[in-house]
Amino acid sequence: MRKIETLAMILAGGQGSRLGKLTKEIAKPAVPFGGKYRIIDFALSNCVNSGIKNVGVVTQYQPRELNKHVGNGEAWGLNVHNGGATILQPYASVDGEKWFKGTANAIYQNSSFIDQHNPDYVLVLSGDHIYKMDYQKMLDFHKLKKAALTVGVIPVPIEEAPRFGIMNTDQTDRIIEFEEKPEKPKSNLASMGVYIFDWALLKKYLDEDQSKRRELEDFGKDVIPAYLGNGENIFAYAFTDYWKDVGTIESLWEANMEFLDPTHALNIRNSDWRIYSQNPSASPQFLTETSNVTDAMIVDGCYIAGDITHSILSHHVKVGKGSIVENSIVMSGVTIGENVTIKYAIIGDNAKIHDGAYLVGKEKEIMVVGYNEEIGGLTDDEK
Amino acid sequence: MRKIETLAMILAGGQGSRLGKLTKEIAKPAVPFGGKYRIIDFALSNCVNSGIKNVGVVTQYQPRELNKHVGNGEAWGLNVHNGGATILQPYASVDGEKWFKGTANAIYQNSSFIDQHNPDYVLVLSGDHIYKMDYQKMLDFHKLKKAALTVGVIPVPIEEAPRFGIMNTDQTDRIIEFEEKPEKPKSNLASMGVYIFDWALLKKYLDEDQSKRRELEDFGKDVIPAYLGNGENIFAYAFTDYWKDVGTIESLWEANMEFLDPTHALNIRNSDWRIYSQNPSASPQFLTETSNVTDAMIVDGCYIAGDITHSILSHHVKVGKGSIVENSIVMSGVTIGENVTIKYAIIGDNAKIHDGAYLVGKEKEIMVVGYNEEIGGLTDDEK
Amino acid sequence: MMKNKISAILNLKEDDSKLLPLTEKRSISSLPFGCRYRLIDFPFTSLHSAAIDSAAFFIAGNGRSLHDHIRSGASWGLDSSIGGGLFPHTETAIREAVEMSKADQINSFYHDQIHYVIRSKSEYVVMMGTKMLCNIDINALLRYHQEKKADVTVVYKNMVQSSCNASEDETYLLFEGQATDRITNLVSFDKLEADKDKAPVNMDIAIMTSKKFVELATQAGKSKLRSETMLLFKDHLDEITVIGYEYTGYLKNINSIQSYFEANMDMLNEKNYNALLTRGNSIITKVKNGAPTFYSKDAKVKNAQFASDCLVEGEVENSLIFRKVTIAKDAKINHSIVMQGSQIGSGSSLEYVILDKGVKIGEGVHLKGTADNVKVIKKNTVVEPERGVKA
Amino acid sequence: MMKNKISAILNLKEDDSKLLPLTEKRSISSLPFGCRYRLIDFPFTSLHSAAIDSAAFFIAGNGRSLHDHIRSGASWGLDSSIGGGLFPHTETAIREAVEMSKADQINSFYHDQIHYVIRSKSEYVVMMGTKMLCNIDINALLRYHQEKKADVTVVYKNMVQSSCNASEDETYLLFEGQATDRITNLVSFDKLEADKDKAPVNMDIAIMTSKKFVELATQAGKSKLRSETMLLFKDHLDEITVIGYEYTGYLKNINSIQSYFEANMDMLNEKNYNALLTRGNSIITKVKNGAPTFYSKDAKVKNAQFASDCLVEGEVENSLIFRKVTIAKDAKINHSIVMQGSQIGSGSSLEYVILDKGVKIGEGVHLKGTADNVKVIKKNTVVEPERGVKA
Repeated sequence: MRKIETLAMILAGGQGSRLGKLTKEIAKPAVPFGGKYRIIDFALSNCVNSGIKNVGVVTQYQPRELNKHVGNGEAWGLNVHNGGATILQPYASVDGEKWFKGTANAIYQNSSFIDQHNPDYVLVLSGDHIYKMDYQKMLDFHKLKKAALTVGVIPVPIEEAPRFGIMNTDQTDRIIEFEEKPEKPKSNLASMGVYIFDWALLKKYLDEDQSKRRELEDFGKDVIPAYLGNGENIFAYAFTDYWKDVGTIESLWEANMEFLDPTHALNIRNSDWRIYSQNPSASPQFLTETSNVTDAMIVDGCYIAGDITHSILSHHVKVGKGSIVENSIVMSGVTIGENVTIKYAIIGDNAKIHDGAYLVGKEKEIMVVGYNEEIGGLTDDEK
Repeated sequence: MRKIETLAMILAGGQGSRLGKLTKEIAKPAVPFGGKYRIIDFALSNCVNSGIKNVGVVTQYQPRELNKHVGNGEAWGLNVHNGGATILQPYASVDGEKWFKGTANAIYQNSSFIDQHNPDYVLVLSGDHIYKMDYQKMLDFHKLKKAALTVGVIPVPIEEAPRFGIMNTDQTDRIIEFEEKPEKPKSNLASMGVYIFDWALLKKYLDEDQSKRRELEDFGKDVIPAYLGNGENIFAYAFTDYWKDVGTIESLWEANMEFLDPTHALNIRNSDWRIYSQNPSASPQFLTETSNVTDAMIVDGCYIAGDITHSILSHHVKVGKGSIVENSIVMSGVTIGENVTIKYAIIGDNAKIHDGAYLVGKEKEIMVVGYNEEIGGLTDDEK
Repeated sequence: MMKNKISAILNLKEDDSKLLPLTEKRSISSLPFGCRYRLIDFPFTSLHSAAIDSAAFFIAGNGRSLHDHIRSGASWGLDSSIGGGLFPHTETAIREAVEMSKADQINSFYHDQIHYVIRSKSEYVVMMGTKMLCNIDINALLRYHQEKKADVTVVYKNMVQSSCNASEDETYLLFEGQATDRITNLVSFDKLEADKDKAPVNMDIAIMTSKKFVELATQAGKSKLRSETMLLFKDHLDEITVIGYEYTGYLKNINSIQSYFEANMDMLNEKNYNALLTRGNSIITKVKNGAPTFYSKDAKVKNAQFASDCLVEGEVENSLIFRKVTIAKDAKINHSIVMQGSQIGSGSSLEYVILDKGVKIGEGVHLKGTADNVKVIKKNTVVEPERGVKA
Repeated sequence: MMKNKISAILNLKEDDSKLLPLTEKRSISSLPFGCRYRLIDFPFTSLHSAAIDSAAFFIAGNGRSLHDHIRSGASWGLDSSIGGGLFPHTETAIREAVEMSKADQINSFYHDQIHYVIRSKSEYVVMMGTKMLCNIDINALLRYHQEKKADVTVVYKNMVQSSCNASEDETYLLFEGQATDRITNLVSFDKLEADKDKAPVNMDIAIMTSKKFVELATQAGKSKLRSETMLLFKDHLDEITVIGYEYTGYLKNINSIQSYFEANMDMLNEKNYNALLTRGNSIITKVKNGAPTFYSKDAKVKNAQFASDCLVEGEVENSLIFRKVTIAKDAKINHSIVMQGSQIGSGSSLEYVILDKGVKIGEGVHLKGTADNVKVIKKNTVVEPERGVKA
C-alpha cells in the first residue's frame, strides 16, 4: 500500500456567523481577503510551500463557493504527482445521514479518506486564519520530540488570553494542561488550531471511542484532555510570526488594513513564500485622468476615475468620477457610481453603489454592504 | 448574464439497496459495469455525445467513489469551453442542514446552481441506467411540441408494466395520465427517468410550492400530477433502443452478459457514440501458455493463466493456473488463485479468492463476493 | 452534434524586422502588449470564444518565447485530448528554404497544414495571424460565410482613406461593384480608387470549408507558393467566390516600433480599451500569481494602466506598466511603456520610451524620445546615470 | 522545501537508421512498444515516479509523431505551470548543421540546454534517452550520487561478457580498479579486458548538479562537441569524479529491427514483463478510451499479450497485439507484432512478422519471416493474397 508522510486536513466547515452578511451564503474560509485572495488561500499555500501536497478540505456549511475555488487544487500546484486537493462533504451511508459534529468528529468521519493515503502524520488546520507558516519545521519538532500530538501555539497578550484555548507547558515545551478560555490564564500560549497527530494513535482513540462513549467530538475540549489523561506525549510548538484570526467584521477589516501596509510582517511580495489563489482573466487596471490613488492596493480589471486612499480594491471594481473611497475594502465586481462617499466600509462582491450614495462607518463600527446588494439609485417608482 | 441552452442534472444520489454488498460503500451509479465502465458513464457519455457540456451530478449516498470518478469531467471531455461537471452534495446553510428528499426536491435545493447557468432547458437524468440515447433528438421533439415537460418513455412488455411508472398518451404523444406502478396498465410506455423541463416554469412551480405546501418532492409522484392538473403541455418521447435498469444483482448480471454479446444492440465498439470512462494506466493483458479464453471481454492489466468462458474481467485481474471462470463478472484488482472454480458470480473490486475456492451460483441466484472480501485460503490459525 | 466544428491555422511567420530590437528573441506573436498580454492572446481568445479547441501554428524560428507563454494551451482550452489540441510547427523558415527548391512535391508547410486539417475532422478552417491586432467574433464570421454561400470569406476593415498610408505589407480589397461584397482583387494602397473615402484593408483572416482548404492548399503547395494565407486563393478570385466580411472593432497593424507604441497608447483611450480588451469575452492570457499593485502615499498617477504586482511610489502619466515593475519615489514616467520586471530608480525620468523586460534605470537617469521616434531600451539593460545623460 | 529539485534533459536525437522502415516517420522515442506504449513512456514514467515535473527534450526532426503522443504532457505530470513544464526542441539536426561551423559561440543545442536548466531552478539535472529501454529509479540514483559525492554519476548494467556483441553505438565503462566505481574511461567492446566475465554497458543516463552541468555544457558548447550526453565529460574523467551506478533491471538497446523485435518478445517472459512494466510504479502512457478486448468462441490464444479494443476470433501465439486490431476466424498469428488498427483477414497467417499501424492483411495471405530476419510491413500497407504469395 502506498504511503505518504503527511496528509493535511483543513477544517473549512465553519459558518463564521460573526461575519454576518459576509458569511450568509458562503463559508468563512471562502471570504475574500487582501484584494485577490480568499482566507483559505493562506492555509492552502502554507501546505504547498511546506511540501505537503495531499490536502483534504472538510466542508459543511455553504460549500459551493469554496468547492469552486479549491477545485482540484491546481491553482496551488496541488494537482501533481499523486498529490491533490479533495473536497470532503457530509454524506449519507448505510448507517444513516451524518453531519460533522466537531473538529475531531469531522476527522473521524473522514477516516476512510485518510486511510486511503495511509499517512504517518495528519496535520489538522483551521481554514480561517491569516498567516505564513512552515509546517515542515513544526513536523521536524514533532519528530524530534517523539510526540503523539503537537499543538501550534502563539503567544498572545496575557490580557487577551481568556479569549483563547490556553496551553500550559513545562520547560521542555511539554503540554501539561489545557484550559479553554480560562478566566485566570497561567500562560499566554494560545492554540492556533494547528495540530500534528500521529495518525495511527489518533485513529485508535477515535475508533475506540466510537465503540464506547462517543465523546471525542472536539480536539480542544475532548481529545487533548483524553491524551493528557492517558499520559500521551503532547508538545506545544511556538509560532511567533504574524497570525490573525479574522472572526469578526472588525478583525477582518483590521487584518486587511495591516495587509495593506508595505512594511507589514506578512510581506505579500516575498516570492519565497507565495500565497497562491485563483487568478481570473482581467484587463489591466485603468487609473484615469481624474483618478487619485494613494496608499492603496488595486487588482486587475479595476477602472478608477475617483479618489482612493488607504483602501483595497479587488478585481473588476469600477469607481466613478468624484467618488471617494477611504479606509475601505471593496470586493470584486463592485460598481461604484459618481460622487459616492465610502469610508470605513467593506463592500461585498458585485454590490452596486449608485451615484451620490454616502456610506460612512467608523473604525470600530465598520459598515458592511453584502454580496450583490444595491445601495442608492432611483427606486423602481422613480425609474 | 451568460446563457446556455441545456443543463443536464444527473440524479446520482440513490443507494440502490437491492444491489446488496455492491452498494454498501458506493453509490449505485458508481457500480462497475462491462469490464471498464461504471454505470454513470452511460448518462455522462450520452450528454457529451448529445452536445450537452454542462452537467450537475447530484449525490448524497456514499459519494466519495463517485466524486473521484467524475472529477471535473475531463475523462468525458466536459472540462472545456465553459462546460464542466459539478458534483452537488447536500450542505448546511443558515436555514439549517438539509438532505435531498426526492428527485424534485434535489433539483429545488440546487436551483441556485442551475440559475448560475441560466439554461432554457433542464435535462434531468437518472444515473443508473444502461443505454445510448441522443438527448438532442428528444430536445428537438420538446421544442417542436412546445412542451413544458417531455418525459422519455420506453415500451415495455405489458406484463412488466406494473413494475414501472406508466404514461398514458393521446395520439399526439401528449401525456394525459400518469400511473405509478398500475395494477392494470392502460399502456406499456414506462418512464425512463429522463425529463426535459422548461426551467423557468419548473422553477416557478418549485418556488411557489416552497412558499406554500412543500409537497413537490418527486417528479413522478408530485410534479407530473401537478402539471397535469394545471393543464401544462406534457409529452412522451418514445425511445426504442436498448435500455436497462440494473437495479438488482440479477439484472446487473444479465445486463453485463448482454453487453458481452458482440452482436448486442449496445454495440460498445461503435466509435460514433463512444462510452467514455476513466482509463487507469495498466500493462497489456497477458494470456499465458496455460490460459484458455473464449467468449470473454478482458481489460488491460489482466494476467490470465486459467480458463475463462462467457465472462467479463476488469482491469488488473489475476487468474491462476487450473482455475475456471464461467458466466461471471470479475471486477478490477481481483486476485484469483489456482484451481479456483467460479460460475454465475459477481466478484467485487480487489477481492481475493484463494487457491481451490469453489464459488458457484445459479443463473437466477448469482453469487456475490463483496469489494475487498477474501474467500478461502488458510485461516489465521493455519498460517 | 459536431456541427460546424472549426479548426484553426495561425500563420505566425510574420515579418518582424521593423520591430527590432523588441523582436530580437521573440516573434510578433509573443510581443508583450497592454500591460499583461502577448499578441497571441488575441487570436487565441477569439478561438476560445468560438469554442474552437484545436489549432496549429507555424512559426519561423524555434518559438521558444511563444512556447513559454502558451505552454500546454490550457489557458485557452487548447489542451483537450479528445478531438482538440495545439500543434506547434517551428523552424519553418529553415525547412522552407530547403524545400522550395525541390520540384513536384508539396512543401512541408502546406503538407503539414493539410495533414492537420484532415486529422482535426473539422468542417471549417479559420486562418489568422497576430500582426493585425483585433478582437474578432469567429462565430459571426462563420454565420456570414454560410449565409453568403461563399467559397472563402476574408475579413477587412474600412479605414478612412485619407489617414491610410502606403505600407508594403498591407493589402486592400477591390470589390466587384458598389453594392457587392465579392472580392475581385487584392491590391496595394496606390491601386485604390482615389475618390473613395474608405480603404478596405485586408486583415489576413479567412474562413473556408476544410474541403476547400485542402483543395487550395494542395494547389498552392505544388506551385511552390510562399506560405501566406492570401496566396492560397489570390490567383483564383475569378474561379471561386471570395467574399469580404467587414470588421468594425479596433484594428492596428503591428508592423513597426511606431505602430506598436501607438497601439499601446491607444489603450489609454477608453473607447479602444473597451473595444479591444473587454468586448464580449475579455481577453484571456496566461494568468500569473502575483500580489495586488500597491500605490504608496507619494504615488501620483493620471491616465495610466498597470498590471498587478507593481510597487508605485513615483509619478506615472499616459503610460502602460507591466507586471512586477517598481517605480521609486520622485521617478517620473510619461508617454512610456515599461515591461515586466523593470525597476525605475528615484529621481529618474522617462518620456516616449519603451523599456523591454527587466531593464534597470538607475537613480537620476533621464531618457527621452519623441512621439515620432520612441526610444527603445533592450531587455535586461542596466542604465546608469552617466549613460543616461549621454543618451 | 524545494530540496533536491531535479530537471531532466532527454536527448532524443538517436540514430534510427537500422530501424527503418519503422522510423521512417517517427523517432525512436515514439516507436510503439509492448502492445500499448511508446518508448518515451519509459523515461517519462521514471521522471514521474521521482516527482520530476520539468523536462526539455531535443529531437532531430519535427517531432510530429512524438508530439501527437505527448501533447500537453499531462499524462506524466509534465504540464505544471508552477515551476514545471515540458520544453520541446525540434529540428536540432538542421540547426546543428548550420551552427557547427560558426566559431567562438556556444551552439544552440548546448545554449538551449543551459538556458533550460538555469530557468528550471533545479538543483540537479538528469540526462536520458529512449534507445536504452529500461525502468530506472531516479531517486535511488540521486541518493547514490549524493552518497558518493560524485561530480557525475553514470548508469550502467553488467552484461554477461560472452553474450555481448560488438556494436558501434554501445560503449563500456572502465573503472579505476576492481573494488571502485570511479570511471576512468568509456571504450568500445573490443577494448574490454577479455578475461572478465562481465561487461559494464553504458546506458547513456547521467546525473549531476545543475551547476556542474552548466560548467560542462559551456565547455562542450565552445569546443563544438556533438551534442551527446557522454561527450559532456568524456574528456574530463581525470579532472572530475565520474562514478558508475549499477542498474540491475531489464535493459535492451533498441538500435535495430532485430533488437526491437527481441525486446517485444522478451515481454512474453513473465520475469521481463514484471521487471519492465509493473515494477514499482507501472509504466504510464497516454490513456485512450476503448472497449475491452473481446475473445470470441473460436479464439485460440496462448502466450500472447493484447491491448484493449481488439476483436480476436483467430489463433494467436507468442505474439503482441496493439490496440484496435481485428483478427478474423482461422487467421493464425505466431511470433509476430501487430500494431494498432491492423486487420488480419480470415485464413491468413503471420510468422515472424512486424505489422506497422493500420496494415490490412487480406484473406488467405501468408507472410513469413524468420527469427533472425523478421519481415516488416510498412504503415497502412494493404496486403492482398497474390502479393502475400509472392512474398
